Amino acid sequence: MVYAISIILIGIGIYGLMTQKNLFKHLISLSIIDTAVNIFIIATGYVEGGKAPIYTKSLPNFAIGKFVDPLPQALVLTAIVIGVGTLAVGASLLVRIREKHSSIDVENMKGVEE
Amino acid sequence: MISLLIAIPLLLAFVSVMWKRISKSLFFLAAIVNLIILLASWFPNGVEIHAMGNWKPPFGINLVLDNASFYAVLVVNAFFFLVSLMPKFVESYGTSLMLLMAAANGFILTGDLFNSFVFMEIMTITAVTIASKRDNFYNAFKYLILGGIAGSIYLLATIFAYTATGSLNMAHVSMAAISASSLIAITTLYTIGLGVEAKLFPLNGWVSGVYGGNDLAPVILGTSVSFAALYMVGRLFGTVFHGNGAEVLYTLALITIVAGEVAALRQQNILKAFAYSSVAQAGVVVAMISKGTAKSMGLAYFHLTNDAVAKFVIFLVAGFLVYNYKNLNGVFKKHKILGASFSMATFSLIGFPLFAGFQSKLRMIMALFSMKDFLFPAVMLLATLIEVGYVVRWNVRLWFEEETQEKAETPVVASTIALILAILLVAVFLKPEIFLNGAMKMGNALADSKDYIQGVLSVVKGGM
Amino acid sequence: MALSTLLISLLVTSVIIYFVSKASWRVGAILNFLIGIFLISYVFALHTGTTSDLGTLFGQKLQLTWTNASFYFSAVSLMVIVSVMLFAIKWLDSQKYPAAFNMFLLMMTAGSLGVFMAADLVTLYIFWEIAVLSSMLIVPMGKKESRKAAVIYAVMSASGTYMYLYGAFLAFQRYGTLNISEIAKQMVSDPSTGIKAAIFLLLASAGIAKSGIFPLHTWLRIAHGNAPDAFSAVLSGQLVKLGSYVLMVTVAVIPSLRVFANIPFYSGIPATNYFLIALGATSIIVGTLMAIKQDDMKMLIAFSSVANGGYILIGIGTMDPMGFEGGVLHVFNHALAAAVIFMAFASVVYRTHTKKISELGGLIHKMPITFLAYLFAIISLAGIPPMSGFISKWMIYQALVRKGMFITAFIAFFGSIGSFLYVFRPLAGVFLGQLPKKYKDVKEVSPVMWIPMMILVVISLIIGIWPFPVLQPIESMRADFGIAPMVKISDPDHWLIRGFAGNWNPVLVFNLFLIGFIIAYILYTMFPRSKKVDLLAPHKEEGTPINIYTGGEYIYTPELYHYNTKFYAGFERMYEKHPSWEKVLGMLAKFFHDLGEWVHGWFFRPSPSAYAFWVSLTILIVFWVRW
Amino acid sequence: MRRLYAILVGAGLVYMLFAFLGTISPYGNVNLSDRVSAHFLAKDVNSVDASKWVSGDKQIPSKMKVFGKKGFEDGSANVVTSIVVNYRSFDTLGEVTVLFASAVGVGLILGGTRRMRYGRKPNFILRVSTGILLPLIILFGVYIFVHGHLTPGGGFPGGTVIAAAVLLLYLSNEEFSLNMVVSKSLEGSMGSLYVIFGLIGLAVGGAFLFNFLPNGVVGSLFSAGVVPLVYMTIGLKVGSELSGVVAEIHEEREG
Repeated sequence: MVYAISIILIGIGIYGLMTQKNLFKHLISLSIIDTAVNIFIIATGYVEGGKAPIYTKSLPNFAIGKFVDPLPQALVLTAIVIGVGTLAVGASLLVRIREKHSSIDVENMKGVEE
Repeated sequence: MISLLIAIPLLLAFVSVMWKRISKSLFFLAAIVNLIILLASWFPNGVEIHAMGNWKPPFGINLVLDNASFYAVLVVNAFFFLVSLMPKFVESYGTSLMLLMAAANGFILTGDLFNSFVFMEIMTITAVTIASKRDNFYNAFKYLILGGIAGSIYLLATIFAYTATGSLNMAHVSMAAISASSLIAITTLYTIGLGVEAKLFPLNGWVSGVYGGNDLAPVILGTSVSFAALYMVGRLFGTVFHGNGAEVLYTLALITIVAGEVAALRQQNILKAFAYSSVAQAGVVVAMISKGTAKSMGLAYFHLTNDAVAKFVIFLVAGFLVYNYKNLNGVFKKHKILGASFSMATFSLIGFPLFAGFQSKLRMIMALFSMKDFLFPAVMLLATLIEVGYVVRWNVRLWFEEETQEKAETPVVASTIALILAILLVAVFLKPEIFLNGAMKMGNALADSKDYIQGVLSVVKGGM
Repeated sequence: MALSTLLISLLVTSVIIYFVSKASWRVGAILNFLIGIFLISYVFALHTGTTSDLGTLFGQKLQLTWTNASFYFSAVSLMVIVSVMLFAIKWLDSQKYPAAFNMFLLMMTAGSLGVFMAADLVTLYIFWEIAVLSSMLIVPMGKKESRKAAVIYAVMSASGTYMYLYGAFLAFQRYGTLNISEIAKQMVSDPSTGIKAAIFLLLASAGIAKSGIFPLHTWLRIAHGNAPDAFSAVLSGQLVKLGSYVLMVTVAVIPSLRVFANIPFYSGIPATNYFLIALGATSIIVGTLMAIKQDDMKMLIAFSSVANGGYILIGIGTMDPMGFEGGVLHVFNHALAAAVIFMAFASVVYRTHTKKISELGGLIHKMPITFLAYLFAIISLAGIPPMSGFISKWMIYQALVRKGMFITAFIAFFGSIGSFLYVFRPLAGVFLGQLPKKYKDVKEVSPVMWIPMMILVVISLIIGIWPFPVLQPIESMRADFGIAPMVKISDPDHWLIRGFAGNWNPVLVFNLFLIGFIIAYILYTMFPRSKKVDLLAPHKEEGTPINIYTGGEYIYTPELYHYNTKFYAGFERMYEKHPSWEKVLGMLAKFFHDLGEWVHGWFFRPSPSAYAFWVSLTILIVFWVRW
Repeated sequence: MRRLYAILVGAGLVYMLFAFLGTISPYGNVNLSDRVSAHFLAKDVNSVDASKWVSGDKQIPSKMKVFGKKGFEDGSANVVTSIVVNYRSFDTLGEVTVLFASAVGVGLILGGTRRMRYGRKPNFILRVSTGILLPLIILFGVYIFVHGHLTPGGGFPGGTVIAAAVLLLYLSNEEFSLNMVVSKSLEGSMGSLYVIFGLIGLAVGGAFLFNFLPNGVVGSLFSAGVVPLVYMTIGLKVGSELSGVVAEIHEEREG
């Protein structure tokens, strides 16, 4: 189910990229794809009945099957930050694109060289 | 030692934000220190690994220095060094360039799939930053989106590899028994994920805009970064996945060659024209890599080295011309040295005798014929024919047309570098061993996955 | 000095020449000429069989070797090149880039010599490309159109060259060697006809492109027509012969009669050779007809080079002892004639700054020596007896008739008659007729420029009278290639060339012509001369006619009444609406341009949406193919 | 038409990924002992024979008590943190670099000089509550990254929370603008510090990013070697970096 959701979200993101004419929506679509991939990664680490991989007083012991896979979570942490970086650069580019081409709509942009 | 290749540019990059004024000097320092480190550890002739934090593979992340990654890192750092010699060119992009250098080194050296994704993303973001120089925002944005999609797909592929093998280490993935369908899923996704950076058609829409948009981006992205990306193609499809999915790469690459050359033919912007030529050359290299033997891969990287050197000169000169002259007709009458180096580089691109490109092109064709591949040489020669058309047209236009504008100031350092590299191209024609030996070692290292696996996984403790 | 040392030092010297010429181009040109003289003496001193190594490529030795063929072609080439070098010492002062001209001319010389010396296919390719590259860089030094000409030249030449390269490596893949004679040996015993024919045709295509044989001939008009004037002499007289050399290598060095022994023969010639001969015949028709209608004198001779390339190909392609010798001899004749003609034109352009026939006229009074050189050269080119040009054509006809190839023979005769027409056009238009007023101060060119022309003319005349010094190397070449080695054609003891349908005694013929000429000259001096009326004489000032009328009108446009205008109008009208091959090739080029436009527009220019679409589509296709 | 194509291609893509799903184990049904992470959880990477492990001899760690014990190769109670900052610390260095690169990129792309005005005064509630909440938010951010090795959280969330405080300052006060010199030097020095930690590890332990401090008792505040230190530098770095980005976005160019 979680897999299905993430895959459909990827599809939605791609659909958004293909149909939208506003560049900011492209950025959002890209974010959706990023997020969907992150969900997918987390899902691959899920173990039926597993808990968050943090040793606490109530969960002091190590055992296979008791915790979910921590590695995908660590990867996602990195991936999220990368997504943020992309988003920040993209957004600042959009600010300048709007200044230079007077719009961020693909069809209304002026002075885009052929 | 090899971790310093990444640590030093990174450290200096961090320092340079506090001390903006000297960022160019720091960039130069980083480049020269890296070169010294590399020269000190000349071809390792084996597999040297550096386990990060002393966590042995396949558990921790490890850097791998074998002949392949050494040669790639050497070439990449050499180009960064050349760029760092031209402070006028770097402007305020010193920090970004240092980050790009660290990322390219990391991307090449890393032995971990996810880590390579991280470095690829750093490369993309810094490349976008560099691409946005001279207000080239829309094209940079397009690159960002395309790079983002590619990054996501690369990440998906990495996760599929992780679920299939239980680890992210390349050596482990390489030796693990992966089911055929799983392997298809992984390599298909990697083809697309790497295809964007490796400029495979039709995933390379960003190239013309980014390379054609300013003077710095093509010089560094068209040489170092594209070398790093194409190295990864060889590493993944040659070493890690044992040529699985090579036929797809081969087909895409052949289409890339033709598409790149015909697109270059009609270009009126010199930077874009040679950007497309760089697309086509990437196609040649990928097709050659996809043949999968040690020899073909070695020749692919030999060709890539020649092409990168030539492209460096071409983009350097073209970038200078485009941003100093409105009308390029006959400008070389005023800049004879730049013109001579440009012409030599372009002729090397075609593969005229007397220049390095001849050695690699002829050897590739010869090797392909001995592998009984008759299609690729035909495509390559057709592409060269188209290339002759536009290369000669540009040369004739830049040398012989009536000039219209006042002379701009000649960039002394840039023309010296261009001339030296052009002479290097002639030297490589006379003595191909200059590049060929390293490239062949690289090809052998890439094709020999057994050695790679053994070298990485047998080491218990991480060494220097 | 080993052959490889010679070539490499020539290449290095060419760069030095550039810097010398930068200081003083005249010194550079003189140095070039001296080097040329040295090369000629060197070439005559070499012994056949000398070899030298150039290096290795993939374990294949790259070798140079000196054969009879190398000697013959090198000697002819050097004759042309050295005379142009001498010519250039004065002529270069009208040029913009004398230093680069000197450098590339010497580089091209080295390249051409290398081609003739090459013992294997790759060496041949290397020097071939050097020659092409350096000549390609001289071409755009001319007027504005020459820039485009350089591009077309490069592309056409490259299209042939790359087919050749493909063929070379196909042969390498099959026979494991690049050495030409090794390949020739192995090809004879190879049973697979298809691949042999492919190799044969691919190798020949370089020659076809270079010597301007039919489907790839269009660059000659543009490149020869627009190149710097003196360089056209090298292009047409020498570089085109590189193509003939390659054709000779593919047809004769690789013994096509034995290699293709088991494919259909027509008139005793294998189908592959027959195909080449058909192309040659087409070139004769196209070249002749197109030459007749040219108004630009250089383009006219360029088309005549197409036709003459056809003669050479036909002669060699027959593989008949007579035809082969005729074809190879024609290389010599055409080289000298074309060189002299182009140098004569260069002299005319040097003085008048135009190459349009209709703008010239009457230069015989101003430039008599140039006229004389041109006259003798066209006599040779058209193949009229006492000059050497006749002998080679006569030999080719002999072979064609003996083989029973009557259509080809007819075309060859037709081309010969056509050549009278086209060589006469510049003669009448440039040198005879009225002298336009603006050229009344034109002077003869300096001796530095006319001496080389006259030397070549004299050589051509001498060979016309006594052809045996040239025929003998050709005969030993023919013996090398094993084309009926027992048959002796030249017979200097009896002053005869022995054909199958009669013999030719050049000395006798010359004497007859000499007597005829003397009689004609006596008659000429005895009778009163014609009176000259200047078409423009009554004009007080330019453009205001006073007392010349036609149909009751003043003549406002005297140039239309100049007899040069529409010289062969009646004849040209017969094939006015001919299909144009240039247009076909232009369409091909446009197709690639449009394809590029399309690729750029669909894949590179659009918004990120399209990128996403292409990425997704690519994944899907890959998935569909692989899953 | 465009939408139709998009739907078709999107559906094809989804179909493809579903087809690929068949190659991986079903959701929730993962055997951790096949994966490297089992040993990250058990903190016994050093005792595993890697060559045997890769060739299929999975040495499944036995059940044992971890929390409150001493002497493990890695001392953080939060296993995700131990992976992020210790086992795969190099990834995190890369991650920091990505953020740094994008901050540099934003600075280069926007390159403003003057504080942007909203053109509208912030209301009373915002102004007053900012004053009350600000220290708490910053304190919370610091708490998150200081306890990164014990609880969910760490340098990145902590830094982001701190940056949120700066954003709040920007929103509530039109006159406020971040001192870029301070934020840049904090960013640069913290980034350098991370690399220097790595280099110290290289000098002490012979490997870049080696954990050169004692691990202590799993679950206590002063444990896990360099992890808390690294997370602190990361927290400060991310905080100053994102604040810098917020500041850059609030700046506009003259003219």
